[in-house]
Amino acid sequence: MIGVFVRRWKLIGLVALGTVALLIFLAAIFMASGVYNVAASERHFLVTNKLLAFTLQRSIETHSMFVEVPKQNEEDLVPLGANHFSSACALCHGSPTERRNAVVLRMLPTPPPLKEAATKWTPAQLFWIVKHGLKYTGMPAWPGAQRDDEVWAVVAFLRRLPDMDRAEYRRLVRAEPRTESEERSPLVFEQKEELPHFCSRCHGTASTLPASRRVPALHGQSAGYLKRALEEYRNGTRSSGFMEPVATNLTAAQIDSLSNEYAERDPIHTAPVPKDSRSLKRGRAIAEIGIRESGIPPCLACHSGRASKQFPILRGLSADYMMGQLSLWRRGLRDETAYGAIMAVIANRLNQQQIRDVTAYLESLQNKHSADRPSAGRGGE
Amino acid sequence: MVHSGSPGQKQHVTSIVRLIAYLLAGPLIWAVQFSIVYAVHTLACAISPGETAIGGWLLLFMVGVTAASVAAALAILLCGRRIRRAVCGGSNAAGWTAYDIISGFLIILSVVAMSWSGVAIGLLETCDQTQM
Amino acid sequence: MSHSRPTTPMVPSLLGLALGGCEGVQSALSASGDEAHDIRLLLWIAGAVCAATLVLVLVFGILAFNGSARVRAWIARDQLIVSGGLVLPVVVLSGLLAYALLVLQAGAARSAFAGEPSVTIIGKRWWWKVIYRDSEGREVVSANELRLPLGQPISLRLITDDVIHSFWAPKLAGKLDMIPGRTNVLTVQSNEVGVSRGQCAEYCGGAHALMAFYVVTLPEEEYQAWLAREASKALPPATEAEKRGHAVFVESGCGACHTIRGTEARGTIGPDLTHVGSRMSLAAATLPNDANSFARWITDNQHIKPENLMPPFRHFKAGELDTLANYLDSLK
Amino acid sequence: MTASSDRRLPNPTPRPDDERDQLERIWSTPKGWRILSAVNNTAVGVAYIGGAFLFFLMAGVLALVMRTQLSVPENQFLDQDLYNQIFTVHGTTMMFLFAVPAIEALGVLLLPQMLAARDLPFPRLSAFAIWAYMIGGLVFFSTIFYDLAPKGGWFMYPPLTLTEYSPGHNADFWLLGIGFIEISAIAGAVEIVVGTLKTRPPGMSLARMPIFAWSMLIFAGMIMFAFPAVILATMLLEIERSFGWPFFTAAKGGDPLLWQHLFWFFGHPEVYIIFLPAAGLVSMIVPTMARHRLVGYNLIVVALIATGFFSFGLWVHHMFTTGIPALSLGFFSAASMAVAIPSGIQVFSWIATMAAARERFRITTASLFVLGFLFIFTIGGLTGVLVALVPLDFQLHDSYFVVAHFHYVLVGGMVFPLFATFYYWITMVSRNQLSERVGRWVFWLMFLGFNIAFLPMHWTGLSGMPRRIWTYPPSLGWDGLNMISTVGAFILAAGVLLFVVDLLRRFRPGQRENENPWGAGTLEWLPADVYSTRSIPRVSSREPLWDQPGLAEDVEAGHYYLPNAPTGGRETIVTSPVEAEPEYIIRMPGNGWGHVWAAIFTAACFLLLTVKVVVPALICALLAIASCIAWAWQLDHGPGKEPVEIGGGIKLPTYMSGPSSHSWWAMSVLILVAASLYVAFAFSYLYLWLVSPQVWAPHGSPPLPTPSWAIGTALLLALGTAIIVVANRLLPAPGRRDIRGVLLLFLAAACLAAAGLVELFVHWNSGLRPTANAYGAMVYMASALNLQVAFAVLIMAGFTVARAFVGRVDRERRVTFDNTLMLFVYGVAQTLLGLILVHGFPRAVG
Repeated sequence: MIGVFVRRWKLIGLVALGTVALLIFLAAIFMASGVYNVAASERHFLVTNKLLAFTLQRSIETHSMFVEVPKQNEEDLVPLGANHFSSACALCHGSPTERRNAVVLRMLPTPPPLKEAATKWTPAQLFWIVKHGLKYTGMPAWPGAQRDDEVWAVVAFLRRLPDMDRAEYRRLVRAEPRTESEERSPLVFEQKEELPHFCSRCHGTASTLPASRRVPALHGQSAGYLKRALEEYRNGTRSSGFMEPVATNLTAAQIDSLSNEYAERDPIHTAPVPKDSRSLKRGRAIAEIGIRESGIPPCLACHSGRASKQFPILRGLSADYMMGQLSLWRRGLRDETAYGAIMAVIANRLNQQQIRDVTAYLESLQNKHSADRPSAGRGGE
Repeated sequence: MVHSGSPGQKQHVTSIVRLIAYLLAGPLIWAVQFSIVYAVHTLACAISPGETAIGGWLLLFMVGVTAASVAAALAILLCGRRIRRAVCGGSNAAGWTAYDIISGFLIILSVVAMSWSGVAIGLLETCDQTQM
Repeated sequence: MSHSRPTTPMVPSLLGLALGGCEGVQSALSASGDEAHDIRLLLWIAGAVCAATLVLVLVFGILAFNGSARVRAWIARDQLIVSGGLVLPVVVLSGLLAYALLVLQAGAARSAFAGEPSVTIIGKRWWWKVIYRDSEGREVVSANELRLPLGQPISLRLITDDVIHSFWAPKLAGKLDMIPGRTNVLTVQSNEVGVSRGQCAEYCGGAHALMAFYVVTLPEEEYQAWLAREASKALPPATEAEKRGHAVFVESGCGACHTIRGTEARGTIGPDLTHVGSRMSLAAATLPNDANSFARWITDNQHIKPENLMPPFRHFKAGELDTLANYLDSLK
Repeated sequence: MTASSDRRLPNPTPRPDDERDQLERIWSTPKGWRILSAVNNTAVGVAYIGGAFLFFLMAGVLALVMRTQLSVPENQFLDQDLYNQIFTVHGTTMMFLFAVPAIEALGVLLLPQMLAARDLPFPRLSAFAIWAYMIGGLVFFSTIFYDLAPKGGWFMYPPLTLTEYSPGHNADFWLLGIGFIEISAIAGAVEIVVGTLKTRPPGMSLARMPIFAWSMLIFAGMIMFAFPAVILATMLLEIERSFGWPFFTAAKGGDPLLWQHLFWFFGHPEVYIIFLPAAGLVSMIVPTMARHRLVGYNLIVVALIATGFFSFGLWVHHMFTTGIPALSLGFFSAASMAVAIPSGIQVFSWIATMAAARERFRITTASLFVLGFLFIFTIGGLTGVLVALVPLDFQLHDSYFVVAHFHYVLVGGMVFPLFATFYYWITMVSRNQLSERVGRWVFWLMFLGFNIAFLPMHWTGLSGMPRRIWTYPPSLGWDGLNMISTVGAFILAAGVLLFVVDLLRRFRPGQRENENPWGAGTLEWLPADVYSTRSIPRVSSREPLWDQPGLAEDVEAGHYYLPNAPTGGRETIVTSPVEAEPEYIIRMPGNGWGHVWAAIFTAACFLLLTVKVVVPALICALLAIASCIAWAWQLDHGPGKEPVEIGGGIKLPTYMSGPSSHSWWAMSVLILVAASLYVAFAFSYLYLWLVSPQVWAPHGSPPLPTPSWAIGTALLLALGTAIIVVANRLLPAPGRRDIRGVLLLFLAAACLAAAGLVELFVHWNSGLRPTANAYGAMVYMASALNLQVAFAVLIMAGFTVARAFVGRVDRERRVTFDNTLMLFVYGVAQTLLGLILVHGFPRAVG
């Protein structure tokens, strides 16, 4: 048997080559003829379906092998993921409170309901899908470049989803519409006293804390800074998969009024969290006098609210939020803007310990309006 | 150390060690003098900088060590061949061998080097910390 | 590699002219200080001795190669080696060594005469913090420039804040290192009114090449007047524009790192700016001192002196940067 | 051969025909890729010198890049960071990857030929060092291409090189690069000391050794005492970078100057380590070109020894501006003067030899390079005198004057002699000579280029230009001088390029046709093949080829010693160290792979550690040890054969243990290296105490553990020593298998290791931590060094046990046992010294 192959190798080779050439030729004819129907109304053949599903499965499995799952507090990520999900994903994938839109159901492939996604995929795989999206399916990649921290929030939510009932989901996304207008267009607000419900779902209201410790409370924040931040999100110089889509369609006037609205509010008073007092002491030193040997200036020199309105006020901000932002700077993701470039240099001089200390201290300060705070750094341990 | 091999081998080792000691007598004395003078001076100045009393004793000590070393080196130079016969054994009683020449000139060079460090001792303040 | 990046400017020739024929402004050969004088004399004498030795060797070399048979036979002896290679060097080197040690000892004697250090210079990456102690014992903080009274021995206390630096003003004296954990004292005496230049001589990483300074020697009265002015608080902003500049300074958080005495700016990370406008240069003798340089430094310092600690400030609106730069320039 | 019979040759009768074939077969170089397994000095020596020369070219290109940047003020050709990396890599490569290896390569290549030995005594050790150096060196150099190159200068002063100011791996790559050169330098020192002292031809007493052999012997001796200081320094720096033990941090009782002391205690002798062998080469070439014996041979030996010695007394002259007491400066200035005299002696010796020339001193390219060397080196030496004058150094130090000075010393003192060597000895390895016509061009381009480049730098420095700056302002009087220097650098490079072209054109590996083209008098010009000379001559003068007529023919005809291969393998004659009387036949290992793998895994281990990939690095370390064991397993042949006849009625044993054996000598050299490392450590310990006594126990640190612990540890060491005495008695008679003795040896080794561990344990329990302050770091470092020796002893003991299991250790075949025993005894001594230092000293001064 083998002998035949050996004797006839030239002939066999020619035949094989000829066959390949013929197949390529036929394929070319087929494509050029336009016979193939690309209509979404036409379902795939069963075999095509299976092949596509297999390829997709394998691709996700292979590529997610190198994803490292970070250790973090998932509890705190779930609300954040939920809110993004409800505004960006639920339309196609449905949610505990909404069914998939009829239009969506006519997509090919149809976006799957995600109720059981977490049982089908590992966290690393979910992360990879959410971050990179899927070709030819309509599943988009994550809008905020390299904001893996945000992607993990969505993953945390998806992992919770299988056990989530309607009530819990509703609670997470704070789906208690206050006015009709907000229902219609979440960003339009008519009464001056009320902040838009859409923003407060994540950033908290006058009486409630932000949905997650990774989200900054905006009440009492400097208007100049808020305006700049929204503009940066809008023009893509500050990256976030959560904020960029929201900011894209804001008009200049909306940005102005939003910023001013928040700036005029009283800050939320948080219940003091028990903290390591030594850490707070170290943090206080950094915030108030800096570390001269390492070239770290005191944070409050710029961030107390007394300097330029373009600098954010850090008092009372959640430590997790600040640590997250500092890590973005250290990863080189926030130095695109002129302001970001200033902080980038300083963030790189801080070590992990110092970051923990100083953010804890800054959080422990109660933010009041900058106007009635004559000197930096008094108050609340 | 236990060893097999030929019975004379231990002598071979000691003979080269002795020869090296003879050849290097001068530089070895220099090394000892240099180490002592430098170490003692550094130590004394670190312990009590600016102490003039110590300075006097220190000066005396360093001059003494240097002078003694020079004297020792010269002594070896003067009775070099006799010492070589004593230390290295060996024949060649008559005439200078290459080893004698090498050893002798090395002693001369060492004496020069030691004298120069004596010049430094004579010309400079002992524990002056500042530059110029 | 040389694409459109802004060129690193140095002190321009204009300032060079002001310095009076700038060649030699950093040269050990044009000494103006006591120690530099002594060393230059030592250099000329030792150099001449060495040159003579070189000529001697060359002559012997040529004779060995080209001389007559008699001369060559005379050279080819052990005696030549002993006299040329042993006796001659011992004689010559003994003389040079003694002379050099005497010069060293003379310097030590001078420094004993100078008394307690009245100026502290702290090496930083990559600039110099200079602290004067005036006659009443007050500390006057300045940077990147050393002012000296004419003809007086002054002891400089040399320390460092980070890595090893070396203080070298060639026209004044030899160099002396600044080493963590140690304090070195250098005594200098300048005998000529005028300006000279010095530079860090020990490699200190990154922008080592851009860590220079000026030494200004003034007659005694002028020096005292200058010191009194330097000790005073900053001039308050006079014009409307300067006031706006000051406001921009405060708003931008500059005070976190810089001090302007008399204002709320009390930072100690960067150089003291109280009288920055009156110095010879900016950024440790890297830029000329004018409003334009201030503006360039504030926005583009990472290109002018890479790796320095100051963040780039490029967010200013039209006009803001100019008012800030003019304000700083007005701090005479 | 009529003339020879009346001179009573050892083997006067004609030799059998097949002997030469047998020699050729035994010594043949493997073909194809298997050449990597070759160990013969002619094969690996060429690779060694080729590798070193490659690094010279690459570092030279970096120099051109730097000169281009500096040609005009405010140039933007390079940026700051790249320039800093380039000057660091240039210096490091030239010093560590070119100069020292090139000298060692010449030693490996030329020494056996000059001594008419078949090979150096440890061929695989040389090959191991070469491969480790090549791999490590290439990886180190390549870091410049991906922004990972160190940028702390070749001297790497902390604190600039501590993690705080040099984050990232860049600085670690410097430590890696130097780690390899440390390994290969120590290996080379072992090889060369034993080679020159033990494998000289019969009759070549010390006083008849060629000057190059003298200079290599002193070179190796200097390495033994200089390198340990830098080995310790790099260990301390890497440990501080990785684990934060504060040896150099002033705030915690360390001192940045400790690094400078250790580094320059190595770094200054290093200059002479490079220069002395080069001067030795010159002392070989000059007599040949003069056709006259070296005038003042003894004085040259004096000069070499004196230089080698005094060079250890000048390290502080690199630290004149650090502000140490003036009198200290005076001492070192005096010693710096003293080291100048020997150079004068050598210069006048060469001049005298030239004058003594029969007819006239011959001008060949080689002699041109020698003359160029004389001129340049004399200038370098004289400017060295200027730099050694303390007040002058205050101005000159770290300025371009110093750059000029040491290039005059190093390029003049080492590169020019090296090129002379290339032209003079090329026929040792190539069938063709280099072109003399092109050679003139090469010389004049290099000579003029060099002086144009570096002479102006004296003025540049005096005009105030500091070293290591990547840019400078215009109109300080430096512009024109720098431009001239750059032009000169390119002229110099053109000369080197021309040489490379000529080398590529003319180099044909193989043996020369004209055996002695220059009419030289030393043994390397005897007819030779892969096995070196056919027979090993008895010499009776310093220039045997001039003084013993017919020597070449008799050697080639096999009339002298060992014309054949009586043991059937590679071998050479071992002679006594002073008078060079034959003692025994050393049987040397042939080609193999064990050392190659050991080199590869050692390199891989260091590399992985550098980038902090720990587990694979440890695996590589284990594989490296395994490869070493596999390689060592084939050694220690045992007595096996009867004494063999080498001619002249001399019968020599083919196996030797004890103080005559080459392995005993090698082990002694290694122990001296370890001892000087520990002395350097003791110096560091005392030095840091002197600087910061306030952190020492009992005042600044937890009190010392009670003395009973130290006494207990000492008793443990005594127990180990007692055990080993018994072990020695229990070795079986030849031919019998008894492992009781070696098991006791292992037990003794375990005692040594346990003593080290106990030390660690008690200090940890007392609350002392190595990161707390410099004292803690030093205490733990003492244990680390002791455990390092204990670890080596344990591995060697395990190896001995394994060999005893298969019956390869007994009362006669005992080299493995003896080596372990020697290192054990040393380990006990070192640990005891450590106990005195750590437990005794603080009590004595506290």
